[in-house]
Amino acid sequence: MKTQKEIVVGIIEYISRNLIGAEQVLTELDSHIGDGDCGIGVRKGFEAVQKIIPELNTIELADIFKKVGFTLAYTIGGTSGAMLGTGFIELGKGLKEKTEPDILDWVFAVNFALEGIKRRGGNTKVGDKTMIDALEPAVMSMINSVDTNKEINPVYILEKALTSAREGSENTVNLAAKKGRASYLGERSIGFKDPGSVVICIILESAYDYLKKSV
Amino acid sequence: MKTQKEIVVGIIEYISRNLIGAEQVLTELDSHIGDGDCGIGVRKGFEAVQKIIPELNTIELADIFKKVGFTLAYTIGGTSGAMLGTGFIELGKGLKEKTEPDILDWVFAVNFALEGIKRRGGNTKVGDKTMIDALEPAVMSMINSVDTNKEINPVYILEKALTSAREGSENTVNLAAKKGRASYLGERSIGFKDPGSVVICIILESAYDYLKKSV
Amino acid sequence: MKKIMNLPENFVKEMLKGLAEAKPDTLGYIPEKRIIYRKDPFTNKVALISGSGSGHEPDQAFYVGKGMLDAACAGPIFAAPTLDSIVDAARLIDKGRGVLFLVKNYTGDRANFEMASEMIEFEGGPIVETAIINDDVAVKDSTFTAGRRGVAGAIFVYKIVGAKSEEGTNIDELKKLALDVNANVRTMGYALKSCTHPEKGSPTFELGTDEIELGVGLHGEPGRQRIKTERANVTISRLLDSIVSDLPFKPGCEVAMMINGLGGTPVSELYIACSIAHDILKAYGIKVFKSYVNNYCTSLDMEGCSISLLNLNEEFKHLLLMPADIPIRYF
Amino acid sequence: MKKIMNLPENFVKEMLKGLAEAKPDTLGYIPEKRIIYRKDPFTNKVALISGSGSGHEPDQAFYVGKGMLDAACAGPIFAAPTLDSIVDAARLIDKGRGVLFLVKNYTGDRANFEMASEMIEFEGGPIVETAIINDDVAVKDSTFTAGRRGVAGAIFVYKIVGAKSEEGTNIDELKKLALDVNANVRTMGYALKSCTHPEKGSPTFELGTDEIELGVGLHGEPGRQRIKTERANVTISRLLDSIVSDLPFKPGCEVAMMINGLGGTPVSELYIACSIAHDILKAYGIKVFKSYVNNYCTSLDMEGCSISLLNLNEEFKHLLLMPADIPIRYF
Ligand SMILES: Nc1ncnc2c1ncn2[C@@H]1O[C@H](COP(=O)(O)OP(=O)(O)O)[C@@H](O)[C@H]1O
Ligand SMILES: Nc1ncnc2c1ncn2[C@@H]1O[C@H](COP(=O)(O)OP(=O)(O)O)[C@@H](O)[C@H]1O
Ligand SMILES: [Mg+2]
Ligand SMILES: [Mg+2]
Ligand SMILES: [Mg+2]
Ligand SMILES: [Mg+2]
Repeated sequence: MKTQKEIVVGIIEYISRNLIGAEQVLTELDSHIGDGDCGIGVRKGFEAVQKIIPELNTIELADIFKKVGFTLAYTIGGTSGAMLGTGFIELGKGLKEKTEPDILDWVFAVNFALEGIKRRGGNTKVGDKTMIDALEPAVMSMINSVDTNKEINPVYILEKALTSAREGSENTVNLAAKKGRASYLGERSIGFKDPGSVVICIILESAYDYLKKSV
Repeated sequence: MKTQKEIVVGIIEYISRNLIGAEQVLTELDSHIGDGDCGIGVRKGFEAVQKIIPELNTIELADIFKKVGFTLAYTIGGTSGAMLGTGFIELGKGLKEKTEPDILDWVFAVNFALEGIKRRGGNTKVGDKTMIDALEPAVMSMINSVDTNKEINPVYILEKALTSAREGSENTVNLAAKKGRASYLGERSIGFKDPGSVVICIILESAYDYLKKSV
Repeated sequence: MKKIMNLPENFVKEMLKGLAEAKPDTLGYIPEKRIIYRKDPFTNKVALISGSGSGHEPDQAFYVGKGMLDAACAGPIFAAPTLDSIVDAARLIDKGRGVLFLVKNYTGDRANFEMASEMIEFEGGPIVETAIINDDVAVKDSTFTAGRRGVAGAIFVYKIVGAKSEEGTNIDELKKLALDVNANVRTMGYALKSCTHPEKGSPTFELGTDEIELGVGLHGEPGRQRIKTERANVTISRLLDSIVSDLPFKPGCEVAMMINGLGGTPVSELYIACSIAHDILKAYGIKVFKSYVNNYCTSLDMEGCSISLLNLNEEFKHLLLMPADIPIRYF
Repeated sequence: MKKIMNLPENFVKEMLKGLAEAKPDTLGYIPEKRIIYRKDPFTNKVALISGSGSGHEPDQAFYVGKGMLDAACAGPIFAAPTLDSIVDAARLIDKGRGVLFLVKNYTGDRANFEMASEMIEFEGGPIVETAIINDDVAVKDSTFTAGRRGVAGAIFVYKIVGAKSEEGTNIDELKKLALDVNANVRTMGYALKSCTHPEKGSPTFELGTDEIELGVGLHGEPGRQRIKTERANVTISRLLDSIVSDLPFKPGCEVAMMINGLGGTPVSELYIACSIAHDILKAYGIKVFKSYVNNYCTSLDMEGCSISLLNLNEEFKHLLLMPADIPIRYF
């Protein structure tokens, strides 16, 4: 059986491959309500992550996330560079020094990442038409799974979280943006899906796919 | 019988009235191949001349022309201000101190004015599509009248000169401008009559009309 | 789209190279990080860094020099600079007295500067403080909740804080001064024609031949209102009314006025705006201490202008008049 | 046509009013004669006057100040100043050392300055000399016989002769110096988009969306050639080839380079041109002593740029670096 570190690096490889493949989709979404660079930036960021995969295998679990986060923030630029970078770094911080976190530790860390991004975005809220519209429902679903349902199977937890994220992402279509560059379009941003929310869905989907295969 | 000074002032009054009346014609011609200000400028200039008519009656013959010339140059601006101003000033200079010039003196002075304008324009030549295309044939005709034909009747001399000026002015239609603002249009200036050449025709016509009536 | 450029993706790199080559003695340039910095070995001074997306030139790489900024981080066109650019610039330019970030209020810019600060703190780098600039009154009545945008008023912040920093003032006082300038400056602009992003190739927004956009943003964001063209008298009045009532600027007060071209408007028209603004301010009883009329903070080739008023005190006046040895100049 | 203006016929008057109001301490303004002049009581100095049609701002009223011009006569847009404006300016500004007219080579400008000189001489006014500037290499092969036009190279003439005049140099030497600068400067430009005369209301010429005009004139006069758009690398090469081969500028020589915006082009693009020009001149073995990149001599809102090279000697270098206290500046 794989160690948690091996699984995490495997998930990061999946995420990288899938987000690089999504360049065109993201860029097209960002051209409607942003400046059309979301796909380019994300691709550049995860190409840089692919290059450090060997190094990731040699460091501590929490540092893997921090390292990925800084790499993204160094290479993407713009808003998504800061947001995704912050997310990974805070996730690393949220794991504290734990080398074998349990499911509650993981959900705590993911929630810590969510709070970090919201803070970084200037107190982003659900309904602002950003990646938070996908991420917050997903994290709420995870909390609900472990808290109320006492669910401990990560594949199930992720599957439900992914469903919530996708719903949240779809909902952004009907929203007028209140944060980020799309907010300058005001009402004219209605009718288009937020690209950052799609990034979140792809990240969760990649994690789910990988886990389903490996456990 | 009128003195030469009285006749000159009378002619200047005629010229002023007729050129002020030609504002629209001149402006329209200048809009085709220039910047459309020729009529405005010329009107302003001769309105100023009308104001100094009383003063003109009190000064020497040569100074009348100089005074008119400076007034034009002060008020018209642009190229025609300098050219017409120069023409009148040089005419005054060409009369030297003569108070009762004979017909040869007059033709000498008009030729002096022609040379002054050509010099001022940067050695303007016939064919450059400027007022010189009307003025030079007119002056040549005058020289020819007094020189070869020994004609001494100023009305006859002016009538022939006016015919030459009108022919020259008509000819500018088929020319590409080589001097002045219209030259920047190059070949595109072909097909339009030069406004400055029309000014020359109106000046000669006014002199002819006045003389015919008064002698 | 026609522009003086080679490949659109090299727009920013080639522009900064041109700047560095125009001022080889005074400016350093790190192409991979898009950093322009002061090369002279200044000491005993807090370092000032600004950064944002490119496309607002001369803001801000062209304000790097003694008496103004010490380094500038340029992002891609209209996109925040990357984290590493900011971190490297801070490390490079710090002289032991700390680094003050002067940041215009945009999500991406704030987020990247914030991360850079955390990262520098985490790694035990220089002391870092940040002052956020948000002078655009156009955003007030909108539903946007990213807050007021930072626009041309930022240049007054750079100038005043830059002059003060040369006196050896400490970082906390400089930050206070920056926020004080920001609190006293208000800006509003209008566009006659949209800008065209070189990589996009088509105008960011479309204005009819008889329309203007009031309160437009520096990236072509929509403004308060789209109206029919009118005499400049009327439009400049609208801008000044919004500005004056916002602070508010009171009769008898003294201001510095900036008439800022948005990139595609010639100085002749900016001076017409200047003439009109002088008349209007006189009617308000507001005294213009000094007028700044030029392209200070642009939006690529956008046509139009913004007006900024800075409510003055004696210190602001003194610092505005200090020399600034910046690369954007005539002689 | 959209412009920041009120009535088109008041364009020049309001612009000059704005200038005078922006610099009330240093500039005088005579509205009826469209004269801008230095108000400080300078002495023992030949006075320098330039003048031409308006629409080329900051040329030339915006160059009036210690170290550059002493007065400027503005004509209507694209039309020579009137005789009385020139005569009055000369009388007003003369300090007993004479007045040097610096005139760009256009029929109307030359004629009016020439008449003014004659008139002043006739009336026993100040000593007057004139230096004609004709730096535009584009006109060489054309059929126009008014001769080469005077364009942005004029600004180098004002700057160098202006600095020298502050040393108390006499009028003959200053005229010689002006002609010497003129003999060593060459300029060529290109347009991406025509200008629009405010009183005319429509573009002076029409360029296709994929066309540029090489060697365009400052009033929108046709240039050498209309060609398809291409990378700036190629176009800047064309300009520099024409310029370098014309003087000719020899390998090893040292130049001042001016990248001059034509009014509607943002500085970012001008600095891209600067970067390209540096590379090309390096290949020629020509050393750039100093780069001047900005809007120096424009054509209303025309898009495009011109490049001027000035072949330097030690005196030119020294005088270029002297300060000039002119109203067009940033701080
Ligand atoms: N305040 C914010 N909080 C969280 N995410 C945000 C915020 N503002 C924007 N985003 C996300 O950033 C995405 C755009 O990223 P990117 O294209 O890099 O931004 P930009 O080009 O505007 O700098 C948006 O789709 C949105 O999901
Ligand atoms: N070099 C020249 N010599 C003589 N006349 C000239 C010359 N250049 C232009 N003109 C005359 O000037 C007239 C235009 O006058 P005006 O409209 O005042 O000029 P602009 O507006 O170009 O300054 C032309 O019609 C032409 O006859
Ligand atoms: Mg984007
Ligand atoms: Mg005309
Ligand atoms: Mg972006
Ligand atoms: Mg004219």
